[in-house]
Amino acid sequence: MNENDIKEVIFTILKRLAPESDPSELAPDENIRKALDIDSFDALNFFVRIDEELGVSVPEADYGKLNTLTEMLAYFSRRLA
Amino acid sequence: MTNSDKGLHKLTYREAVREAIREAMHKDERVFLMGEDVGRYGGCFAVSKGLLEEFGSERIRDTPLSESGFVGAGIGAALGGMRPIVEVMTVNFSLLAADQILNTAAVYLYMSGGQFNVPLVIRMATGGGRQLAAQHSRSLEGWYAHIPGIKVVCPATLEDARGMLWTALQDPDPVLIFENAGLYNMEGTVTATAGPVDIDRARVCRAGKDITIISYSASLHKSIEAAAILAKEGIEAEVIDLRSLRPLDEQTFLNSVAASHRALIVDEGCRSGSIAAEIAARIMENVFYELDAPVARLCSVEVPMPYAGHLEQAVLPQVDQIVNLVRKMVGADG
Amino acid sequence: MHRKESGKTKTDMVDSVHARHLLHSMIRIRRLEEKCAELYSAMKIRGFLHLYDGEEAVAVGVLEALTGDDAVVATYREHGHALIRGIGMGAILAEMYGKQDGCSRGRGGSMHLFDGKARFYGGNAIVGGGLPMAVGLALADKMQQRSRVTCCFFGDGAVAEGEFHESMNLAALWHLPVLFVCENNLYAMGTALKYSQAVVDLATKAASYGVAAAAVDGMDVLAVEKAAKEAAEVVRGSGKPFFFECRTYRFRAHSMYDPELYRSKAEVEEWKGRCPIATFAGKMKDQGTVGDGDIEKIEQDVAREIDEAVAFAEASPWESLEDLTRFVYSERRAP
Amino acid sequence: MAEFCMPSLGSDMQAGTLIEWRVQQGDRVRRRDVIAVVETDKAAIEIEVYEDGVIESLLVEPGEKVAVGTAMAVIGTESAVKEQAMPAISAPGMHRGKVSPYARTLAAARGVDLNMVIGTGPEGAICAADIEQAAPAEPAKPAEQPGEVAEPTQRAAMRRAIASAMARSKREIPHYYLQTRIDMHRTLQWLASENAQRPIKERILPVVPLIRAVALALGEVPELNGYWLDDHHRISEAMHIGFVIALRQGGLMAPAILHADALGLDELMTALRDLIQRARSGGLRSTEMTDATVTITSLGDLGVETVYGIIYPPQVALVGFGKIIEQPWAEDGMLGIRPVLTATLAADHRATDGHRGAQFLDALNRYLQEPEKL
Repeated sequence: MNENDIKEVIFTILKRLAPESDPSELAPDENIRKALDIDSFDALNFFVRIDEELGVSVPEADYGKLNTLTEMLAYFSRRLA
Repeated sequence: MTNSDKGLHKLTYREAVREAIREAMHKDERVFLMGEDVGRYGGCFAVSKGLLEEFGSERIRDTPLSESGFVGAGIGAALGGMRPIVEVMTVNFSLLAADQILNTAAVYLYMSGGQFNVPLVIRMATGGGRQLAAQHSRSLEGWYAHIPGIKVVCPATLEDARGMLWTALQDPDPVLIFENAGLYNMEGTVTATAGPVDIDRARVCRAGKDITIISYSASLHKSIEAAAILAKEGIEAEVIDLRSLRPLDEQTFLNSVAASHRALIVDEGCRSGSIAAEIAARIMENVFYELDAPVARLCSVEVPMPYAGHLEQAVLPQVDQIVNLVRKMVGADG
Repeated sequence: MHRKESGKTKTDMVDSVHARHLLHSMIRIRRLEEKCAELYSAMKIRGFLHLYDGEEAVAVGVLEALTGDDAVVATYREHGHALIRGIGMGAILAEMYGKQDGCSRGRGGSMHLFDGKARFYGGNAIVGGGLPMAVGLALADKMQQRSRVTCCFFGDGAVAEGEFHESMNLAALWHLPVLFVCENNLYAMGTALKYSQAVVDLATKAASYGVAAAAVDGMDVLAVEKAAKEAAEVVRGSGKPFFFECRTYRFRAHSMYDPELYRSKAEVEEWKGRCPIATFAGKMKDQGTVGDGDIEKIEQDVAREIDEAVAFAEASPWESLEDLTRFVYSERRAP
Repeated sequence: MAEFCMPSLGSDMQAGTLIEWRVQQGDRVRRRDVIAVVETDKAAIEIEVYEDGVIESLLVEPGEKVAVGTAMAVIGTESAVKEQAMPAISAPGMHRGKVSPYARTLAAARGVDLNMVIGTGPEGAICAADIEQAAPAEPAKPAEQPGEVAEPTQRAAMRRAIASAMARSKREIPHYYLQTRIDMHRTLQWLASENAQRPIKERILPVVPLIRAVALALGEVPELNGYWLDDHHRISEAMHIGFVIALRQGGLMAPAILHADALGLDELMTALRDLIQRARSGGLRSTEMTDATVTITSLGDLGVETVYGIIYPPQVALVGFGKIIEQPWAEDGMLGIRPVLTATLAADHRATDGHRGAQFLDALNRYLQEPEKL
């Protein structure tokens, strides 16, 4: 799974959480939660879906490290490697 | 009297009624006028002044003081093919003929299964305001309007004073025309061609969106005056002249109230069991959910009419009362 | 101003056909009233029911004096007048039943029988209420130069009403052709004349209005007929009113629910002895003008007429409720 | 025999559009069964029935908009005794003040709660102008079709409903506000270790122990759990905690976690997750819309430190939570850094006084210092 595939999964999940948004327009270093107005429930749901789609279980302690697209791609790529 | 080539001519309400009688007498030989002092005296209110000379004593017929007798004779004459105009001096005296009006004129067509209609016109003066005290100041038109079988019309304007009589004479059934005596001296202009008008429709005299003032006869003019004052304060009152109390053209006032959401009825009759009560009830029945304020009535204070001028004026609905009431109803009373 | 006591004059001889006609007319009224009483008890007829038994000679005699053009204004005790004036017995009974074929389409009942073609202006149930109307009908005739008589029936009770006096005055003042027929049966409901009138000789009241008057024995049909014809001739000839008093008596109570506390049985029996039908029939038989066979045939004819009238009333439909409000106002403009 | 009527799902609801029946004539229903779905200004709501019985007839067709209180179905019941759900919030028709008929008509058409309108007419009557003030007429719009309510319209309606409720609250309820700072390190530590052992799906969000602590604290100060109705303070035995959920398209809802005091942390988390999902997708149940006895609003996700809430009438208290922020914290004469939560209480002074409010916040703090007991 390359970065584009990961990005696709992330976008799909985000789109479901924030249907009115267009995640593809996110800047790489934009704070996603703020940009898409995602609250802690959505965030939890996001990680649940990530777990389901990518098989990556993100520990709670890592939540704070995953604020931007860049951070996420790096993190998931590493975890999937 | 007329100056028909001018298009408009100036006259009083009294003259308008007189012209209407003259025209009817000329147009239809069956028409005649009878009543107390209509001939030699010229009419108690001088309405028929000069008509005796013009039409003679057969058709301008002085009667003895026998209200029941000559009103009943009018019924008989109508049944016999004539078109009588019976003048009862005032509505107060009509009570002496109430049996004939209510128990005969109003019921004969129905009681005979449709065989005997009574094409009779009864004119009478009504209303207070002239310091004539309790026995000469009643406003019983609403009371007569209670009775099915007769029609009750109340000309408030010169046009109606001029035009309602002929229409009433064309009606196959008894029509009571109430002329508020306070209006006889009212001056104005009507067109030279002024003629018959309908007698079963109300009229919107003044358009307005904030409240509907429903009135007739002399009270109509007070309502219009009040509406002018209110307009200066930004309150637009719609003023309706009922014109006919029976049949009551409810559609006109219901439509208006449905649009303005408020209704005030100004009626010189006493409040209890009045035509104002009837109108209020019909508003409740038909446009209740459109009301933005309780229906209000301004009627006469329920006392026999007093003589003293200040007391009498306190009995009758007045312009400032209408203004204040409307202000309160539209929430503009500060 | 002249006054006659026609009732006291010797009855003129009448021919057999006319005698049978008068007898037939009176018997029609009597048997109809008897049938009405029966139907009332059977609850076919409701409301107030005022019967005319005993007074038949008045309606029959007076109406003989009128032509078809003349007008009749009557009271609430008017079955006989309506019948003799030409309204069918079926239409009269149907009206009392409250049926659609009633002469007032079920809107009038016993007290309010009407017929336009017969110029029968009704059973008027306000005592005295019909008198001003009669004055007006005569006024219309006069103003339209028609030589017609308006005949107005009323009882002795009406004489106490203001409308009687206003009407007498107006008719006299304006010279109007009204034949005022006072059916004086001595009681205004339950109040004897002597308790309601300071002057019980009613015909004298006419004098104060300058109205010609006559009084007649209302139990004698020939006397009534003769005097009525004379009175009608005066009205027709002069164009002025006439007051015609018929002294009579009703055999039954004022209306169906009347215990008759105000008069003695003896008095009623005494008057019944003067029954206008029996008296006239007897007199005619004595004279040989009519025979028992004639009377029997009349009774049979009348019985058949009544049977047919009852059947007609029974069969007539009820006025539709949808038509309840018809005739409060006219359905057409007046010509 | 009982009538199933269009329920009042909130004091701001005047009418609802039936979207679908979940039952047919002849179906047997049990109390609490969902038998219909109704579109309101706020959302599509599943409507429960309060009788056991058989559906005898359905009186309203899907697509019909009917006023609150309109009979929608007839239910044949064995007992004629009609059990009513707790009338959580007075129905709109219950307004006792003077209201002109036209104002009522307008209010119903525009979804205005008369309880929240000040009358300026004669004798303080609510008249049309007052409704206009509360909810100005909108430009003419095509008739609404059920299920495809125009978004802007619905959002506007919800905005008006919120406006109406909040205006009434600010007008009628004498709020008092108390604020306290709570050291959250024990709870967060405990939660972190709990969550670390859990699969991601079973993790508990920090707001859940907060809700749990509120429920427990309210158990000590029950006066804050209930209503102010008809000039009376009514303490509710049941505890249904309304939780404010912001909707992505704007607006908010505060559906209730029913019987929250009976739920443990896991159950609370499940309930909350479910509630939020249904609030956002439609499918809230009627009792959830009506029955909240107290409300919690948490705005911490946005970094807000302190929330000064407005009570949702006729409730008498609202608890607000801000963001948990690391702050210097002195304890036992030592200065340290702690995650600190600012908790506020907005309470109706008619129902309680500051003393009781303070006791509540104190209890709340106490529970959050012993997370293992939550």
